[in-house]
Amino acid sequence: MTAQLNVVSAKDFKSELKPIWCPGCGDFGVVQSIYRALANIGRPPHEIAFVSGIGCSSRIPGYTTAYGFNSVHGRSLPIAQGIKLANPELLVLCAGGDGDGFSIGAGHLPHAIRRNVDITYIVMDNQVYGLTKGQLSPTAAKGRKTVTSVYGSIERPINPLLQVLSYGAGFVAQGTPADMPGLTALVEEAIRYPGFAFVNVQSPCVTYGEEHQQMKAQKASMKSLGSLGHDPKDFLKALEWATHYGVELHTGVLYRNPEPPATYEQQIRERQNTLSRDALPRERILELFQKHA
Amino acid sequence: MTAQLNVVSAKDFKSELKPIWCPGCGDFGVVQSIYRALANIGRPPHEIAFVSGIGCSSRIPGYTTAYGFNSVHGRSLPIAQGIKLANPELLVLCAGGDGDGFSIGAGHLPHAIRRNVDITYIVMDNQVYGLTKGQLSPTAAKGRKTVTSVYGSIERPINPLLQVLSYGAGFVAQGTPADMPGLTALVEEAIRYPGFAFVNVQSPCVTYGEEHQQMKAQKASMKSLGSLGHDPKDFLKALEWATHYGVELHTGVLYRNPEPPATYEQQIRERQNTLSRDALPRERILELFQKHA
Amino acid sequence: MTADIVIGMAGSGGDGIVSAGESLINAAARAGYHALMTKSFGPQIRGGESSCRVRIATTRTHSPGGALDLAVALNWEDFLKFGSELKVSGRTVVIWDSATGVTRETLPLPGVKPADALAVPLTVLTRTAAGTDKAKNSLVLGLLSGWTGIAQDAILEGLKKRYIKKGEALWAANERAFAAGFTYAKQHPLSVDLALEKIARPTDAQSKGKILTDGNDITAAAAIFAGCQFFGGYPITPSTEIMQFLAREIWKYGGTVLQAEDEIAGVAAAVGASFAGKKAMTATSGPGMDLKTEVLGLASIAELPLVLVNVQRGGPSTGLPTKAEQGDLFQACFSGHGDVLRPVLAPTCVADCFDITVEAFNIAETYQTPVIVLSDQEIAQRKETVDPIDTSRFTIVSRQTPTESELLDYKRFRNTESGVSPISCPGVHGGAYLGAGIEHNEAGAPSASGTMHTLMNEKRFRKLRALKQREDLLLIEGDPNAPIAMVSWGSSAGICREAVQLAKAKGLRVKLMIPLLVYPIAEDAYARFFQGVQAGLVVEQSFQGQLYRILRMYVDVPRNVQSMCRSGANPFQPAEVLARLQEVALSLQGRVSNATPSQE
Amino acid sequence: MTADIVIGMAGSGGDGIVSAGESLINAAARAGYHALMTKSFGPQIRGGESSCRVRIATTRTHSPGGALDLAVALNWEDFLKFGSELKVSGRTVVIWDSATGVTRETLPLPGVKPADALAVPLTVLTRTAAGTDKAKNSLVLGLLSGWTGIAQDAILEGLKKRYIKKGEALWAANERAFAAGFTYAKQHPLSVDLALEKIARPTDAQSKGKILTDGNDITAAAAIFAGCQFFGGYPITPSTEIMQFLAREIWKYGGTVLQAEDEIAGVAAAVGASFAGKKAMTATSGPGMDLKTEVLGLASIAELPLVLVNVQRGGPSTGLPTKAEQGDLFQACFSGHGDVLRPVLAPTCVADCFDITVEAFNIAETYQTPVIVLSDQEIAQRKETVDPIDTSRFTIVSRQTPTESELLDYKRFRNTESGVSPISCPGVHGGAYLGAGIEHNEAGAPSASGTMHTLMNEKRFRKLRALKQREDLLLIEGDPNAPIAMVSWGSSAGICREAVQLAKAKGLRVKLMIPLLVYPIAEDAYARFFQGVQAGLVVEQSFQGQLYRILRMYVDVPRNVQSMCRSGANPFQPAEVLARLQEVALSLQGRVSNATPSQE
Ligand SMILES: Cc1ncc(C[n+]2csc(CCOP(=O)(O)OP(=O)(O)O)c2C)c(N)n1
Ligand SMILES: Cc1ncc(C[n+]2csc(CCOP(=O)(O)OP(=O)(O)O)c2C)c(N)n1
Ligand code: SF4
Ligand code: SF4
Ligand SMILES: [Mg+2]
Ligand SMILES: [Mg+2]
Repeated sequence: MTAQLNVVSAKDFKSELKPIWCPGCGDFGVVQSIYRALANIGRPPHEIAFVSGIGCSSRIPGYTTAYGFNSVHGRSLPIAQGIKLANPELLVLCAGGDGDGFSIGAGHLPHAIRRNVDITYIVMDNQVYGLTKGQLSPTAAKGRKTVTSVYGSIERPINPLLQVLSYGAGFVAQGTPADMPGLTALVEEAIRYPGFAFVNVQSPCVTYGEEHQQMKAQKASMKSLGSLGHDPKDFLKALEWATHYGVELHTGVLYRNPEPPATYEQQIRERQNTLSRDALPRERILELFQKHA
Repeated sequence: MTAQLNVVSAKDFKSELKPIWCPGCGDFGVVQSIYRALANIGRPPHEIAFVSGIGCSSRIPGYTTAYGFNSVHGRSLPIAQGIKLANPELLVLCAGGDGDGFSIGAGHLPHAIRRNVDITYIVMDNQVYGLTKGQLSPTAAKGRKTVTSVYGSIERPINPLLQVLSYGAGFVAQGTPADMPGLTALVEEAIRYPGFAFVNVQSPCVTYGEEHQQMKAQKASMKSLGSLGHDPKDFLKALEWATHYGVELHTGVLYRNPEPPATYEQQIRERQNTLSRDALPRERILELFQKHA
Repeated sequence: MTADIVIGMAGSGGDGIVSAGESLINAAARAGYHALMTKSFGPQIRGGESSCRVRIATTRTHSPGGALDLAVALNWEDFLKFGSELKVSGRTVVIWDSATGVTRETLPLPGVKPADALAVPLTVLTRTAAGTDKAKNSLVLGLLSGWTGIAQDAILEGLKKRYIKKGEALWAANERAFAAGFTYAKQHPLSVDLALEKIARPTDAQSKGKILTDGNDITAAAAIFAGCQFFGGYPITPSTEIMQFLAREIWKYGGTVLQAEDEIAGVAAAVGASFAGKKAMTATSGPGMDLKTEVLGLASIAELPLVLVNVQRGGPSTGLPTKAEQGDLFQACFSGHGDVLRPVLAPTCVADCFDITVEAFNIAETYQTPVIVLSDQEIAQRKETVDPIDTSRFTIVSRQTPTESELLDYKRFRNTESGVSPISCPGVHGGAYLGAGIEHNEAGAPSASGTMHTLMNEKRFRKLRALKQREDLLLIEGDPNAPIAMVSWGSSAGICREAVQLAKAKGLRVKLMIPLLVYPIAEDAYARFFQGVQAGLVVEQSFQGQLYRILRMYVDVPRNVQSMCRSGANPFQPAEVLARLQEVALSLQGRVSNATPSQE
Repeated sequence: MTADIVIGMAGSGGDGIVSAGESLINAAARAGYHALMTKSFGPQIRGGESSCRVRIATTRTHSPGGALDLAVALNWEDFLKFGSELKVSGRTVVIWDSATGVTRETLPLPGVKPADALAVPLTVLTRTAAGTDKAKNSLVLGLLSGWTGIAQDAILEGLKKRYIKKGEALWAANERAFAAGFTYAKQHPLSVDLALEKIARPTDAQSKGKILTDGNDITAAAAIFAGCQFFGGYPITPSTEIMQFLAREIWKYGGTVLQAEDEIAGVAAAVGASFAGKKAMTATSGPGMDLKTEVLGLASIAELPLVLVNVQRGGPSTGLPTKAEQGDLFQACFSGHGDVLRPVLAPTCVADCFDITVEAFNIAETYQTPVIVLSDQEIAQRKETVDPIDTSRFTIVSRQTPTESELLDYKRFRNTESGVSPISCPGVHGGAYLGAGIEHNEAGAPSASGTMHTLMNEKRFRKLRALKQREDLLLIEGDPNAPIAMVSWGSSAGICREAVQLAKAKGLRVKLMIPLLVYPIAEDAYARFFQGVQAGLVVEQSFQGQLYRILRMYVDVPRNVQSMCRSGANPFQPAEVLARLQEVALSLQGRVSNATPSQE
């Protein structure tokens, strides 16, 4: 953390790898918002670990100059937790798609949240499986026709906002690249929140998405929670707003815990400090068994 | 489904396998409540499929005369869905522990619920891993000391009631073997509910549980939601009551969707009926490719 | 004149090169040729480079072939990205758009002198003829038709069908582009004769039952034919088309497709459906197979029929998701903890996918076991003409259920002589039992006894002994007394088949074993096959030569039978295999005496 | 007098039979004997049957031994449930509670005539002496001490430590029970002399560093010693104690234990920690290994160091969760799709667990690869005296990081000669790279090129070549020129060690190879080992004889070297192995000429 590294600009976060997203994909905006938010935060790229799973959206770490880990489908959160717990000094970002996070990775989300590891998790929610060419995703509306729901989906979509609230996330927000300043601010705020933070991004898939999910439609319909008078400290109200997911597009901070509890890694640090006092040196660890003999 | 089989009593559901639960384990009460509820329902044992994962609680199907499937840890719900979709005529029960359902199986729960397959899912929530001898479970209170949380747990427990509500379950209840008539009624009502139904049972582990989790303590502290004036039609209110999980022991029906939507299997049946009309005979299926050639 | 031509084309996403390939094979198929096409794309979902390889021949071929006869580069940057997939050699005629600025002298093909090279003003011609750039692929089709003589009318029929829906004007433009290409070709004959031998256009009666499809689609169709009623799965390249086909069709047969939340749930639901008495299936690729491992073991010990298709792609991990490799054989045979045996079948071409899938269901149901079908990206996604399949030659097998008298004292895991115990399912009165992942006694009650465990392991393994006698699942081709032997499986087997033909033409005596049942290893059949063999090759597309190693586990493979293997995304070509066979033959010279038993 | 005694005891949960066993080995260890104890329980969590097997000897032993010398049945129903785990033979002295009503004539041991059989009024004696039934185990200890002469004072010391905490009265009752047992034994001498040879009680200096512990605990301690800073895992029998130990201790060393939501998350978090530059580990048993497969492949291709302990239990599926089996070797070597190579190490006893775990971390860090440690329930949960381990003889290795100059043009996967590329981690300026499961070029950028894939496969496999030269990980014992050879691994190896000693005593020339590095197979070392070998056995506890099969993949195993294998929960006994060796020797008679090279 040398001083000269502390002055960073958005372009310092852009890597040489050329994005292979479809022209117009919402994810271009998301990565832009991340460049900008990181520049505002000011940590140099090498102090950042950026983990993803698999999907179009999960390519995102490769387009940044941070340490990236484009892992396997659905496992970004456990990997990110391992990184953060191994080195709490790092700024750890985690990102991926709606399939990656809410379908195959669905079991990890409640646990990452209840542990309250200080990670920012950004989901590019496009209501479809982009990378595998257009199958039904868990956030796709009922009735939606895709190659795997040829006659229309017969299952209700999940509600990611309501879910993460029920898991106890300290920071929950929703944004869209249709509002770049708004999205950038949310990402920045999420990173600054001391604890697990979740940002659901309505990031349109121009290739497999439907008309009403595209940027233009979003611009016309989105309403910021701020303008609706929502107080992000109000948990029960946040639950209520969250039930609108899939019906109306609300952007902004749904919930921010006004008294962020200690993070997992803070509690660990404390425990390590306390207990290290009476540790045997490593090379004498076997003496632990001597009292039994 | 011959007529003479339709008259069944609780003892018809008790198998010859002797339970190997610890004397006093709450699960004895749970299996009793299931015998009785099933007797009230009146379906014969061989029309019932009872699926579980692995855990003390997951031994339960073996103690019934139904077709049992004591599968692998955490996978009872997908297996149960496969059974129900393969044969919607069956009455399908699913049961297991808090570890089985909310930890390793956590990713399946939101999806079973959003599909709304008509399954009754009973979790014996004892806030501990019984079978593996006392490790921390995802519903264990913060600070709880176990063999894997020697200095006290530093993670917040999950809230299963709030979770399943956020997943959109049509029937959500909580019971305890400390109130056998109440539990039996809940199980029966859950089975009768046409759609996915969830019953969280506070089933004490006498061997690894704490004092305040035992039957006696429960009897002293439990309050029925009915007596508190809760209307199970009120979803937002149900969310609020659910936030009390882990603080107070509320029993009864938290939420019952007053207008149960069509189940997954009903929608499938409809689709099958519509589409089968223009099916080629199986042996001529390859003709589908002829139009391409 | 040629009886067999391989054409490779590449361009950008918008160039429609793949659809040109489709038109070509459709037309060739309709004209009675054997046609086969593979496609390949860059990593982009849209707008990246795309290519196809089309092989058309007067008789049945078994692989996408070797170096190209005709290469068409809409632009060189895209073409070159496909490397060995579009191999140019000294026998190739190379065509490219002169608008790329590349000349015969600046051809970016270092070390290769093509048979002929011709810059064609593709863009200009298209614009002139069609008034739009969008018809470039039709122009290319015209060129190809002009040079090769492939059924001009059949191509036009196909194009018309495609474009007329989108309007008369578009169709007219494409028709003009095609004509312009055709004329250009006639005016610019090549120095190499690429004219395809003419065959009589089949009558409607003759082409009845002949189809053109790919491995994934026909696999799915076979599942329906075999009586599959439940599919549980999760999308993954290159297997997803199986689920997509079933998601359109299975409902018509009273079946269900569940797009599960992950691969574990997919296979678990299929196991549930099987427990409920229905024929069930899942399909995935490598990473999904990893995740299904635990539940696969459950199906083995609970003795539940289940068909699992693994469409292999390059590994390990995410690996090379769109490329073929045969690297999952170890996994298919040995993944999962504890002792288990499960049959592994592998198709070698699109047509095989049908037979093998039906066979997989039959074996699964007969022996109450999971069965793995190891397909790979190459077979699964290649389109190929398939000769009529007479479905009446198949017997469809369903699991053995208990008789009424057996139900009087029903033991689910009765230790029968064959190892197979009649299986009941929920709904059957008297047949209730406890299915479980835990070891059990004959009645299904949990048991931790070593004696019971031994008994049950023996029972489970005994069930599959009979399979090793299924010689119909072990194809042997070539000269039965040849001193040189090859073994090959899956997509590599087709290449070896052609290599055997090439070898024969060169006077080399070679035989080839193609196990459609790859595992368990049929020791006796291999022992007989290797009798008198002096040397040979086990040919496959994996870094470790996995089949070669597995053969050694159970069979005394003659020492001079060696592994010919390499990593995926780089399939062997028949000529390469031939070259190795020639080396092998050379090394044997003087040593070969007819049918001398080997020392191994 | 005997130098080696095996005592088996069984009773109900409340009888405290296991705690009696613990007292016994603690005392024996303190008295300077080699002591070893295995426990076994019924499926109940509480109140079911429980048993233990204690072996005490004047010198180092390597296994729990064979048939019992002394059997103690608090009741017969419970005793008999343990079957072959508490084997009674013609050399066994059998003791039981006369309160069971069983007499010498009605002994429920069909087909066995014990050396001596004695009904002892255990319950009555205990009540009389102690005034409570609860001290029955102390009475049994008194009996044992009386008959075998095992350190009376050391046992009493231990009992006092245990009971005095719970009150003077309880301690006094137990002391009286012990005395009553002791007296009874003296008054009722056995017809077989079970007196253990006396050895000098070690001085404090002599016993310094000598410990008594089990395989799981020492594995966890070794991880801390090796520098492990992160453990991610999920409870599963019989591996959970590793996590439990670390959950107590690792914090003291700045490390973290994450009890993950499942095994996938456990290993994924460990992979994350390794990516972040820390030494990381996970531990599980078979079903958990299945689930970890996919992420294991990720660690291989991303070249991340990782140690994975699999404490094997009976499989497949849930199988026999509390019983040992060596059925997960196929899985360890071959699970996961695509071509991967990862070292597999296996301890043969409790002491080995330390060395092997340290070695596993060193190999993982040196070669940037996941390493699997295959322990099993028998080793993991048996308590054994371990001679002092001089930790200064270990070199602790950490991964090679890039130098400053390497960071100027850093390529994470640089194709070096050794295959190992310096690895950076987040926080290092200039070292940022993209880790991935996808195939990549040297810089880490995704690549689907077959050429790059080949290069990277070669690089990854090349890394581990050197390992096959690690002869220190291939133990060879016995007569180096013996015509009869055995290979054995893991817990079976200890049994074979003892069989070799038995064979030697019978004049049989036998040698034994114990691979601590089980995979990759060191072809050359085995070739040398099998030179001149006429016949032999590969001994292991799995239905399929998995090591035997894997050896054949890579080594020309002499034809008469056969697989001696059987399903788990039923370990071999040294005498059984000896018997097979004698058969082998017999079959060779007349054929054996010294060191004639085999025909294979
Ligand atoms: C274990 C596993 N299963 C399936 C896949 C195939 N796969 C890759 S990405 C993906 C889903 C993509 O959807 P999403 O996560 O929403 O990301 P998007 O492409 O829409 O951004 C799937 C199914 C895989 N790579 N690994
Ligand atoms: C894949 C897998 N992981 C871990 C285990 C070990 N295991 C069996 S049951 C269990 C948890 C038991 O807790 P819970 O589900 O709450 O059930 P309980 O015993 O408390 O009723 C665990 C970790 C297993 N059998 N399989
Ligand atoms: S397919 Fe959709 S999500 Fe993927 S890159 Fe294209 S637009 Fe974006
Ligand atoms: S350990 Fe606990 S949950 Fe398991 S049987 Fe005993 S009391 Fe019940
Ligand atoms: Mg998506
Ligand atoms: Mg529990």
